[in-house]
Amino acid sequence: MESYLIAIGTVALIYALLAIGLNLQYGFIGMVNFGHVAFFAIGAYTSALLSIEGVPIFIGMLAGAVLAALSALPLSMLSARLSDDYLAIVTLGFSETIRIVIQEENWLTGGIQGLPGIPSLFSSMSFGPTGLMTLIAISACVACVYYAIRHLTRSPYGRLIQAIRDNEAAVQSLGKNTSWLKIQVFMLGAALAGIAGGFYAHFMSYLSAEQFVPLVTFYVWVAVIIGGVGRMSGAMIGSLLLIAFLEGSRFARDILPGVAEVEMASVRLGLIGLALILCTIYFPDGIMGKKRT
Amino acid sequence: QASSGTFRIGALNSITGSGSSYGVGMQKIIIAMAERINALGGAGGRKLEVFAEDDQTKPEAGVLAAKKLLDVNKVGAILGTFSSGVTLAVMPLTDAADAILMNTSGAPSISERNTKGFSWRFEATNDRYGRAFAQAAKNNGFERPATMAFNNASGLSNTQGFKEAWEAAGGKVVQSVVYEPNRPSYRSEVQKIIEAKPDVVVMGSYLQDTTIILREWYQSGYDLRWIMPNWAGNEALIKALGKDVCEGVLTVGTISNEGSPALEDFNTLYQKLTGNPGSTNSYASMCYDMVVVLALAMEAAGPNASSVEINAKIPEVAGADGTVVHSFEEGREKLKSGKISYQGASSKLNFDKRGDASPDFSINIIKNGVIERQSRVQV
Amino acid sequence: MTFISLLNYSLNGLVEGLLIALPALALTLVMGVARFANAATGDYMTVSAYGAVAAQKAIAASASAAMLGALAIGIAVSVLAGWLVFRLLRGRPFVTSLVASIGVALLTRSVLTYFVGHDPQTIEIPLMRAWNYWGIRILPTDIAVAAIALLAMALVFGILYLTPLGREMRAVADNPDLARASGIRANRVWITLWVIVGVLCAFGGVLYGAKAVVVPELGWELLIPAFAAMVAGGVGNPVGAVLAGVLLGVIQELSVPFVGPSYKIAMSFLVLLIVLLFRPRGLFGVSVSTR
Amino acid sequence: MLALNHIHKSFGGFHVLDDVSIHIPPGGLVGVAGTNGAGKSTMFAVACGQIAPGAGTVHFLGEDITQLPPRKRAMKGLGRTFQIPKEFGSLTVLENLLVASPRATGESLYSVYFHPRAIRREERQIRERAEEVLEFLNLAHVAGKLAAGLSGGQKKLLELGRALLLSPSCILLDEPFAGVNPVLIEQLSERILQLNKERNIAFMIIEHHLEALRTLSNDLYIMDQGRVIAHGDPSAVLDNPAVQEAYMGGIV
Amino acid sequence: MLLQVSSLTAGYGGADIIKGISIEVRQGEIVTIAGTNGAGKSTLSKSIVGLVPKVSGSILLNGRDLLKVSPENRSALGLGYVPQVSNVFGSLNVLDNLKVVRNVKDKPRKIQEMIALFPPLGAKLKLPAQTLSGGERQMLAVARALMSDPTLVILDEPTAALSPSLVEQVFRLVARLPEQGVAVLMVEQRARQALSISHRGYILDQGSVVLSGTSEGLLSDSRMAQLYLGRH
Ligand SMILES: Nc1ncnc2c1ncn2[C@@H]1O[C@H](COP(=O)(O)OP(=O)(O)OP(=O)(O)O)[C@@H](O)[C@H]1O
Ligand SMILES: Nc1ncnc2c1ncn2[C@@H]1O[C@H](COP(=O)(O)OP(=O)(O)OP(=O)(O)O)[C@@H](O)[C@H]1O
Ligand SMILES: [Mg+2]
Ligand SMILES: [Mg+2]
Repeated sequence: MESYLIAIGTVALIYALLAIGLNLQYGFIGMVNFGHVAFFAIGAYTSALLSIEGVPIFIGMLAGAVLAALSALPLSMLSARLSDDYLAIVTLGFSETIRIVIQEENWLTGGIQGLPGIPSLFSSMSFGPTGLMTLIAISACVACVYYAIRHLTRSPYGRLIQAIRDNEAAVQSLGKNTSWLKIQVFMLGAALAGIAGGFYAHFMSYLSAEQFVPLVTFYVWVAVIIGGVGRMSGAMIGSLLLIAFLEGSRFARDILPGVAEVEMASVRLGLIGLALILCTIYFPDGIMGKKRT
Repeated sequence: QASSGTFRIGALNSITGSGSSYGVGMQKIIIAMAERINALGGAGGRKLEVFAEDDQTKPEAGVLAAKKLLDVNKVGAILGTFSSGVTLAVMPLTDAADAILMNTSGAPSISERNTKGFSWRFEATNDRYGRAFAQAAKNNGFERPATMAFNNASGLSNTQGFKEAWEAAGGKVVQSVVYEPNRPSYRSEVQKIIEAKPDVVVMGSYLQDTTIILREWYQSGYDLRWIMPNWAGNEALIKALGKDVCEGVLTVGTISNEGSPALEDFNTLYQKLTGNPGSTNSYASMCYDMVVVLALAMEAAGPNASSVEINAKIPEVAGADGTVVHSFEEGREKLKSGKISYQGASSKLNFDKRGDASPDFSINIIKNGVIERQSRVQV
Repeated sequence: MTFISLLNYSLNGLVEGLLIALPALALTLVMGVARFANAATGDYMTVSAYGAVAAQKAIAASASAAMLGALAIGIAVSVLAGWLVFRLLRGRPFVTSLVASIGVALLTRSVLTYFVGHDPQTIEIPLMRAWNYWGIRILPTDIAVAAIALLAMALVFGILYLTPLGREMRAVADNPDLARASGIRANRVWITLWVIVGVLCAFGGVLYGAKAVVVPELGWELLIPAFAAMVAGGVGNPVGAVLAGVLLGVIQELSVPFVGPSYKIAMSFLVLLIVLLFRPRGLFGVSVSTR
Repeated sequence: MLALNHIHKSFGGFHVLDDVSIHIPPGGLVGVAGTNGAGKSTMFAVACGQIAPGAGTVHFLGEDITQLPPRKRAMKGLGRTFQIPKEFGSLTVLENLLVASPRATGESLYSVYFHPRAIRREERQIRERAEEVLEFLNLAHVAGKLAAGLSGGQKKLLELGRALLLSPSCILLDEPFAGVNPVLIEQLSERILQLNKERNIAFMIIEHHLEALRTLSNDLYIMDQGRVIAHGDPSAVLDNPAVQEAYMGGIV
Repeated sequence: MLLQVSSLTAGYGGADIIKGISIEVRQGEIVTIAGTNGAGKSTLSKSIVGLVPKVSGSILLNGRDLLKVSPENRSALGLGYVPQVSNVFGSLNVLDNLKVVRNVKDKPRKIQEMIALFPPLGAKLKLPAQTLSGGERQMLAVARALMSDPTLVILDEPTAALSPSLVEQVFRLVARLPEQGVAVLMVEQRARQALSISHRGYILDQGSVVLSGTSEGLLSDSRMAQLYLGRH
């Protein structure tokens, strides 16, 4: 049981990292990123490939974050020209393209066969269970990121990016470089997704293109929105709830004895759907509520 | 790990996602077979308790489900992983937990990674499929084959295996198209194939996409023959498309162990559980065998054996040598007097050193809506 | 690569584009009136397709039976979800309703698979050989598909731009409060919207199901291309959605001989990107002035 | 200081600006009035870069800024308000003003983490100024309220407040007094005059309040149908019969 | 009594914005509401139309309790409304903005009438309303409210952003409305001008009526003028 909980906790924290990044992009500066999974994938594959080549995992993960951020650069430059829905589709397209590239470019990514045998964090250490150590490492990372980003959002910088979300033209006419700020924030969010990808790769030990479908992006959105847009704690709570739902519904069978095993998959899906609907209806501002009134 | 009265097993199947058309039947069979073993008094003095999970045909979901099965439900064996991605991702977990993993995946790399010997593959590897395809093409006198593959590990390696075998024999493949899943139409893909003027197309495909592709092709009016795996070219395909479209389609499959009582038994059971003939889901027959093999190994290992001990007995109950048996009851009897060789519904099994079953293949042809055996090959 | 074969590829693209245009139209209408991207659109199509299968089994294996079944189910599900869920979310931010619509999508699919399972089903249509004109292959069924798709779209345009109800829909979309103060009954407008969405999805579901096979993920997979068409055409612009759907379809299929079927999806996004670079508000979007 | 030279702009064949030339001398107070739809707001948008002119040039401080984006113009000291207020709805009223304040360090990612003390110091100063402006605009009692929940008039005041904080050398005000209580208008006018005198800030003000224009401007342009139809000393211009005919419908 | 609002309390979820206001409008009367910014004038008018989430007290129109009538049905009871902000359907063209109004008897004639009233609109019938200038929007909004021949029209700052000649025109138009059987409740910052054509007026401050009476009375109260009306 413990190691299952550890696994779920790890996945939840990976999603928390993703959600913090997306929340920064959407909740604070208002950029609609529907391709978050692309940066996740870039981080995952970079770190995995480097570590397979023998590069220390820590460096690999860092490289993954940097590469994810760099790949976000051209997209965010575009976003100076595009508004919400349009940026949404461009990022979505980007993530699908990345997925297809991963799938097609055998020589690099193992293509459709996937990339097995990725070393896990701390696998070379002789003490302590790997799973627990991974959980501790990612917890520490999430805590650092959480406080660093919270500090940012509470600074004048954070105020400014929220003003951009409310009305970009007005901020421009105040003489602020909104495009540059958007680029910064977008890259920062992508870097966080890249780090999440690194943790994911070493946790799963196997990567394939089918793990990076748009559904992952949707899940992160769900986490952000259920938790509360523009709230730091919202991203955290949202991810924990999301994973609790996705995984917790596995146990629904124990309370629903009359349901056949194959019908259970349907019931699970339905429970998740129902939860999403009820959450959005009854918690208009997310579980964590509004920031202020 | 296993409490004395029961042995816990996980049925990890693709209930949703692209494998769902097989996974549902596979899971039903596992559950039904476990019940049957229990009704017979259990195996090795223990009842089987099944925990069913859905891997959504996705590695990530598969890993989480497997972790739940291993850590929460404390299962000693996971049965029925289907997609190679899931099997490859779950394997390190079962290895770490000393749990048995029985799969129906085709990727050759599974054998290489099976270092601890806990993984058992009931399906032929993809490259063997490819060789069987090549045999079918040669037997029927085709000269200009083209390939079409569903873009996943299984689809690609099947056609890749074909290509290698065909070219090794000096032939040439005139066109290779890889197509994406879940498209409304594959007309452009079919057109690309047709423009190369092949006489036969070798498919690495599933039922769903094959239905669409054959319909597109038929309507185009171009004269062409097809070779495809039997999980795509089966009764369901004929039902969906009608016999005109399917006329002359060649299908290749591992030989279910026909004539064997196990297969007959499976067919009746499957028909009863799902309403469809057993031949529409050869993976389900593999799952049928998984439960029997596991139960026999438990029987052989004796009461309260650990999963490691049970695992060690698998070659002794389903290896190449020993008294041939066709069912759990029979096996349980014969075990008392030495080694047995369970010959299953899906194949004779006869696991090799790397844990792979090596079934024979049959080449079939669809004539007037009926699937007929053309020949039987060993590759 | 001959001209004829390019023409054939374009024809394939045209038909695929028209199929995408139906859900794209439904998406863009909801986007225009209710201001969110309805992720359940695809699943409305899926249940409609199953409705068609059921009707064929229950009534007769004819096209009209299929259509009838699809319409009944499609409209029912769309209106029900609109009334029970989206009505309560009016005025909420774009993404909140989007998440709720993902919930609706999952719930719909779960109820569906609970009762009908995961096996692929087929909608029975007579198979016909293609007409061949100098190597240009035209499928009679494709002509039917195109005709029905165009008919459905014409219907929507008629309602939207030629009837008072359409005007009211656009008014509610624009400014709900002012609409209420002008005596426009929002509920009526909303139900109309969901009926139209249901009709479009029903048509889409049947045509798609007849061309491909009916599986629980049928519509969900169409969501992204439909979304792309909606955006490329200029969000909330029905004409744009249809034209962009067709354009993307044609480009996608035309790129098959050059980049292969895998990268063709990426190709259509590339084109989308180029469109948006030169027309940041989509092909037919209008820009709003700054005052 | 700010000069628009022979600006043309049309939307789909409809001439909104037709050879408009307007000049603001340093420290000047220029009023702009004119019929509704004459193109006044469009002229502002051209001056500040939100809309590119069809023809003509914009010069600021002797430099051609026609091609510069809005942000760069603002950085050079050209501030504006919008006719329809563009408040930052999810920020409080006070924060709206804090965002508007020009600052050195607080908006750089680097210094957020590495110069927290400098930011705090800067923040204190800015806040003082912002609170003073709020007091003056009668908004102090709603300082902590989200700007989205302000009344129409309050939003206009907030818009003005942001421009006042900018400390630019030239501010363009688009109907700052529309919907503002008359008593407040008088106070605001005084403040603008004071800023103009003490800090030598140049103003261009679009207004329909003729009394306000009389007191506020020393140079008045009247626009009609995309053209400047009169220009000069406010009283003289307003007494011009052509202006009265076009703009005031014969009444004063 | 045409409109009778008694001890109305209203707000947006937080603290009450309007605290127990009572006002009335008689048949054929023009009533002006003036007051400082943020006093609650718009909130009062929105409550009557039904666009404020939290309302208590009573609002009677021709004796019918409006709080029991949904907002969309209030226009059928003879209520017209011009909001202070976003007062047109920006994405609809000018003509559709007029056509979309419900409860209009003879639409084509009424539209002709409105165009005659506001000639600048006539030239822009096919343009989306969001491209109109501030003043043109204001005209369109008033025209839209008058389409349904209301018995009471509520105008929230109808002359803000209008040029002097149009201000004059609007006031003249308003002054004539009672002859056509339309009573007017008007929020105005140009309070002196507004009161000069009104019968009565109310002055609001911080959610309460601080002064009310006939126009003449209010205009001659010099202290109030100092505080609320300004010099002009
Ligand atoms: N994008 C556009 N397309 C078409 N016409 C436009 C567009 N933007 C503005 N116009 C037209 O340009 C004219 C001038 O508008 P502008 O807002 O500059 O007027 P204004 O002088 O500020 O009027 P007001 O005093 O009423 O605010 C208006 O008639 C308007 O209809
Ligand atoms: N949507 C809203 N949510 C929360 N508070 C609001 C909202 N709208 C207005 N308020 C608050 O209610 C008070 C009264 O606003 P209202 O709009 O009624 O003022 P007003 O008298 O019309 O002012 P003005 O003359 O500036 O238009 C203000 O303090 C304002 O901040
Ligand atoms: Mg203007
Ligand atoms: Mg107001």
